[in-house]
Amino acid sequence: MDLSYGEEHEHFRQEVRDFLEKHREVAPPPWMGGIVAFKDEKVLSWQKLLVEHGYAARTIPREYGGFGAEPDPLKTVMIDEEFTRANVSRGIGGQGPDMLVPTLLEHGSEEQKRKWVAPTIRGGVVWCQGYSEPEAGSDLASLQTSAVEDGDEFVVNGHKIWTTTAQLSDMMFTLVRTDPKAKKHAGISYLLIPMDAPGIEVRPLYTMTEGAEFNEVFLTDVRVPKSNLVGRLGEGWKIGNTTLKHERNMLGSASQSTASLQRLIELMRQEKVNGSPVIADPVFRDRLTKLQARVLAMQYHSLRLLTHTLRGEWPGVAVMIVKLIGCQLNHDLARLAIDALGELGTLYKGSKHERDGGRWQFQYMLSLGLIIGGGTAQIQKNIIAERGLGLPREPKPASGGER
Amino acid sequence: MDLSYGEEHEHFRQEVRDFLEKHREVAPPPWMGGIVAFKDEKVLSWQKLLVEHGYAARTIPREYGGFGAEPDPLKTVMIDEEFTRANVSRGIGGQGPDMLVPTLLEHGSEEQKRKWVAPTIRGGVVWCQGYSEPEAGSDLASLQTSAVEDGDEFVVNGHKIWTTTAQLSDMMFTLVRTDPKAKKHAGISYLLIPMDAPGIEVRPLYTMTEGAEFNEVFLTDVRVPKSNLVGRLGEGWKIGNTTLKHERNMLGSASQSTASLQRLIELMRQEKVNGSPVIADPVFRDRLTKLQARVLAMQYHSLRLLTHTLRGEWPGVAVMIVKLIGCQLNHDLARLAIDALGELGTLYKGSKHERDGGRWQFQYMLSLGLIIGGGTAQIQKNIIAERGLGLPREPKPASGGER
Amino acid sequence: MDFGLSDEQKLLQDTIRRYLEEKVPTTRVREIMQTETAHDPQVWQGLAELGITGLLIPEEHGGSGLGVLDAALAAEILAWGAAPVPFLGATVMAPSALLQAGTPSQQSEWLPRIATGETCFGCAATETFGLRGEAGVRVEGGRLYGQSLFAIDAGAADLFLVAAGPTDLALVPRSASGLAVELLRTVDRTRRVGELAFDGVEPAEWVGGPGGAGAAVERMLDAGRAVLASDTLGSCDRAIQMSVEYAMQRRQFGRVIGSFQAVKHMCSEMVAEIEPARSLAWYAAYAMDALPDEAATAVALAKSHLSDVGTDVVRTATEVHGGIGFTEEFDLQLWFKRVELNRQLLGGPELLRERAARLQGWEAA
Amino acid sequence: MDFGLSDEQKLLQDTIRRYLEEKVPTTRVREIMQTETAHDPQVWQGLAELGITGLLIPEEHGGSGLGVLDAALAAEILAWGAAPVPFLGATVMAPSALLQAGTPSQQSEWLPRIATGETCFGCAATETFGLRGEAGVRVEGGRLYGQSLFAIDAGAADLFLVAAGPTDLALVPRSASGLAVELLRTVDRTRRVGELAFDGVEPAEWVGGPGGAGAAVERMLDAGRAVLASDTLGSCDRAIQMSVEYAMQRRQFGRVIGSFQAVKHMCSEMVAEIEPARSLAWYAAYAMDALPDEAATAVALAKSHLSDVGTDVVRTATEVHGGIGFTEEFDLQLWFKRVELNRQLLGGPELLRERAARLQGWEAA
Repeated sequence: MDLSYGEEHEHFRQEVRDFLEKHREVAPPPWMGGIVAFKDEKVLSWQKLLVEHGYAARTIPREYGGFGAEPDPLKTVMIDEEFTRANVSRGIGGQGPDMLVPTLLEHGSEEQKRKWVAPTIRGGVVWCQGYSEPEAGSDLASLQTSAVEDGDEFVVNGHKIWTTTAQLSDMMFTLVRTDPKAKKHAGISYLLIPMDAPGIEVRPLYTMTEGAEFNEVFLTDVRVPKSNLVGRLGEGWKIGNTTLKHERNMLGSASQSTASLQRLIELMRQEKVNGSPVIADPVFRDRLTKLQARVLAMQYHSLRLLTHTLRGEWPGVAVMIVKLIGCQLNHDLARLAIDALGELGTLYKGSKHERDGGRWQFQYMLSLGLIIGGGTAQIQKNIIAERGLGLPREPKPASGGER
Repeated sequence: MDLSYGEEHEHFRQEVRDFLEKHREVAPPPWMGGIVAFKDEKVLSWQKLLVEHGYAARTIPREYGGFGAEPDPLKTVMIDEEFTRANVSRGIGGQGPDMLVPTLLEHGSEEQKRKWVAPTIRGGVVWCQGYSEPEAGSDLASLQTSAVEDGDEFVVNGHKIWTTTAQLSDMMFTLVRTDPKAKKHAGISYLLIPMDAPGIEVRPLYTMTEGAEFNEVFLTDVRVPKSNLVGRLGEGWKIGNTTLKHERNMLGSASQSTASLQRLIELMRQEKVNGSPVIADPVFRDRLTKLQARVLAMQYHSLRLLTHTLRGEWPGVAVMIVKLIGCQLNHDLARLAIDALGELGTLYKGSKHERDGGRWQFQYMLSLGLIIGGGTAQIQKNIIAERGLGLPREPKPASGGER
Repeated sequence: MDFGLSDEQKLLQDTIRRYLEEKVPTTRVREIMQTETAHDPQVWQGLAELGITGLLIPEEHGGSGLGVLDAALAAEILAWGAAPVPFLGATVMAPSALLQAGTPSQQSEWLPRIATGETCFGCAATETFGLRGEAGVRVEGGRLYGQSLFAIDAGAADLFLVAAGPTDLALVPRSASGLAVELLRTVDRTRRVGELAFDGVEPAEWVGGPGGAGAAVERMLDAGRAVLASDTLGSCDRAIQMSVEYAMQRRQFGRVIGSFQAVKHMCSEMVAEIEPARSLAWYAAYAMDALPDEAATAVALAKSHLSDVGTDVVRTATEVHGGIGFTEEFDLQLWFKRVELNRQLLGGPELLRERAARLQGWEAA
Repeated sequence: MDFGLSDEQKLLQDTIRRYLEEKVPTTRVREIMQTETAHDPQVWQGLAELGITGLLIPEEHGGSGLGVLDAALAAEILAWGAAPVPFLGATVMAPSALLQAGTPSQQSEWLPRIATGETCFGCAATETFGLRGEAGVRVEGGRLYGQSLFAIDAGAADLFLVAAGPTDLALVPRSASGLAVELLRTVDRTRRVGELAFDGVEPAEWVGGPGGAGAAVERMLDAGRAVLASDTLGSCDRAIQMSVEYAMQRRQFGRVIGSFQAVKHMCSEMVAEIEPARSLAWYAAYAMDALPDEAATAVALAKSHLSDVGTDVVRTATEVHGGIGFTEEFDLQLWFKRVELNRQLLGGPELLRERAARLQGWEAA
């Protein structure tokens, strides 16, 4: 064990710092964690600069518009660390660069890669993900949105939900049912759908946070060229799972918890009840210290996972638990912050006396949404037990609806 | 709502107090909560006195040796309360009087009632319960102990486990498989087995507490007269469930938690760390107060359940949660006591400096055993969901071992 | 010995439930909660006609002369319906204070108006137990200065009872000169709390005369806490009911989700937590009138416990529902947020547990 | 950057595991733990031959000169085997103190003997952080009076390091005149703690001379805490391993119980708790040598966190096993009890969290 970085990497870190020092004034503000791109001139030129220096699209081959570096997870982490420390935008991210691009690189045709990768990583094409449906949540494979072949096109009908950034996107990568007679998983295909196609309607989906972090997408007789099929007919389930595998590097969640903890400590030092700071209350302090241990555990855990990656080892169950624990931790951090604030913790949406812009109530609710979303905690636990520990799947029911 | 008792009942309470005042010097010590009977002259004569006054076997008909009173749950509670307050033995209890007797009264033949009820409630015959088997725990109905008809007798072979007081018992009421070809639940019968029959071996079963609160009972070609069959062949599952229904009035558990909490409060007042009592530590005090709320909730909950009984109403799900919550509560009370004692809390089995005779470690472990025993917490939750809330049973597996 | 609801109490609950189902379904709740004050005088008048506003008012003053338990039982059902009504301040806290310490003439003046629903009181006493930041109310030359936060039911209130000290309870009309009322926006939109800023406000009256409020502030707060515990109870009842219904109807993986052990266990855990908590909530409210020695401790324990159970229950209910439970459109979030506000109002769990410990002399040990 | 075990560290763990599997299976553990001292010199000598007793001793004194992390990794596996050995006191705490503050001659005298396993130190310092009852050690005229409880590894010890004050660390032979050693019986029978009663005991030496122990007491305690955290980690690993194996083999209701969602989720929850906790335990032990500024806080947080996780894990593991997990005959209870003792030794979770808060200046706020 050695938590120092070698000379080459410390040199690289200095390069990143120098870059940030030199260029930070042209960076866009680091809103929304830098993962969602709007078509803003400043954002687009910043992204161009990042790709040129290898701080974005670092390992994407040059022929598809990337920087073409060899994978070096440690450098990736350093870039993340230095940008976070400097509070500078990480450039364009989100479901296009983070999920679709790796999927296309693995499963797309040469033509598809040439057509989509470069504009996606440069911010010219913004993507959203069309997987979930109202009746296909935990049980994603029961999705019903249909794509029927008609000449050179598919005709798509259905209803997608939990679609982030749909209202801003040019394209949506989707799972659709192309063969209603095939077995559940076998009838699914992976299709790229232009969001400006006639028959698409996007409706914002308001959540308990009172914000619309998601959308619903209604598709009525939407015509999509067959060249937008990724992989072959019926391969969608396999390809879709690749996409999920590439879901945003979960190492990020530890740094989010760490930042959240830091802010919470400050808050508890500043806020006073009956004249003394909340942190001076032993009961609240004990809760804080408990959470600190859990946050540190996740922080060091992410170093451990990074080490596995650096060594080319599969970390096994150690990586499968990250989402489950991370979301719960963010939820619990918010709970303590709200309780430490007492009545003040209930204030929201710009109320007078609101603290930290209501972020704690927002985090409390949103983290619950994330516990539920992308596979509820229950589904996560099934996966950990079955794929991580090798416990057997539940026996299929003797009768009933397995389609 | 009215927590006062009416005049008749206050009069009755006074009678109980007078009785206790007058007779307490002839009572045996109130060991083991008064629920297990040894054949001690003092115990037997005390039990006789209790039955004569209606403080034991109160509602058992006179023709079977009981006191023959009309059921009055409030008086029963008052007797409990006053005996507990006076710390006087409640007389003979345990699985004979509390479980077998009500079962016989419901399902036994006239001859069986006349033969067994009176000696059981007087302490002449001590019973143990032979239900669980090593391979039939949560899944009790998969039990394998066989009873094969042979003339006027059954020949019993098998292995029972978790049998409390087997080493002290004259008789065991059991569930045995009389028809191996019938469906799982239908092949079971309810049989009374003399413990002195040849072929019975009792071995103490030591648990993590280092005590032997349970036994294993091995049965090898044990011959039992057919007159000891309760109900008909194949009715055992139904009758056995009656017995379980009569399992010791769970109202008792709240008073156990209350007593435990009282002792814990005293302990935290007395024990000092670094010169100040543990109760002066805000963090421990907060944990204590949290538990106090839960104990009071269970205490008032038992009043609510009693009221349902008094009114002749079925309390529904409110009664089904008692074991689940009660065992957990006793476990958590012990946890706090141990933590409050710190290193002293780890002392056990007569060690120097041990506090309260090691009761907290004992309670911590035993309550875990009770969470597991008699239907694990998981089985309890299934039952609450299915019978209490009406959620559907799990679908049967498509293939595999349903016998 | 009878630890259960009387037929009258059950009728009271049924009456309110029926009224809400008919007149204030959640579609209506959502309209009212979007208004500035979250108060609809018509809804309130309807409840007054059912006698709800006069529950605690003695019959001689036009009420039904019932106790805190009855008010708590009413609050259960009001919460069950997510009713946007100023029940806590106007119907429970204010009459509790006036009955405890009001002069006979104050009682004759105000209690009948409370009973008819004609007058709504808000109550401001946060600073007596949980002073935050720069808030705080002081009296100089008989006038009020400073600030009180989280005044209960500030949206609907025509008048306020303002605790200016342990035995000083001022009665201040909303229109009083020097008083500025600003409504605060909390996560729960079904009820409004507010900031009261006093710049030399002359109270219309002092409850019981100046310095004459005695134990009225404590009584007012404890009655409020008992009722908030029951409000959370009723919210949990609704959340659990919705969860069980949803679990029986929603299908995934070819079966209703209620047949999955994980979902069953979540439902069982919610019920196992809420049922003993219900008994504690009832007991605490009952103690407010019947067992004065135990009441304050029981109420502190009940409210803190119900808050913790409530937080667990509404979270678990949301998990049972999955995505739909997280949407604004689905009603479950109304109760999620109501429980969240209840948790902090009139003292959060830690503060109230410390109060219970102090009342039992544990601190001094 | 490398946050993982080296090949040497993995080899160390494998070596110990193989030794225990061959020489100290749980049947042997049970024999040793029934003896008065729970100490088998042969087992200890076997570990000494593998170099385990000299892990922390510099090479010049005959050890392997490794760090607290290596000792913690060894402790993981010793705990995994429920090994009844005085590793904590003799191999970790005593050398940590001697290395920190021992004079050169003390180091040359004692460290080689520790490395060979010839000498076992016990360590008595409970009263410096968690004084209970009438215990307490004082120095008068250079002699020790009073009582120290929960002296670590008192069964095997030939000598004791006794903290008589913040900078006074006495070296006392077990045979010293005026010293009475009484072994205490805890729930965990695999290790022995003891009461030391001093009636005018003259220490053989003072570590670093009288008043010269400097930060050695703190270092000794923190090294012990780091290793106890890892002991709990190893115990949990074993309990989880047993649970998963049992869940795959035990059948009820016609299926292996591991196919039930409730059992799966219990197993997943144990793993989800222990994996990040493992990273924290490693970090804290690593910090003891590499990051002195962070070490004390990290260790306090690691031990308190592992204690809480450990309590959950061994309880859940018992539940997964059902009845058999509750029996004495089945081995699971060995780890249940080991975790239980670890939780309290050298400071329980609350005490250590308060220490962590104090070290970060949160108390003074």
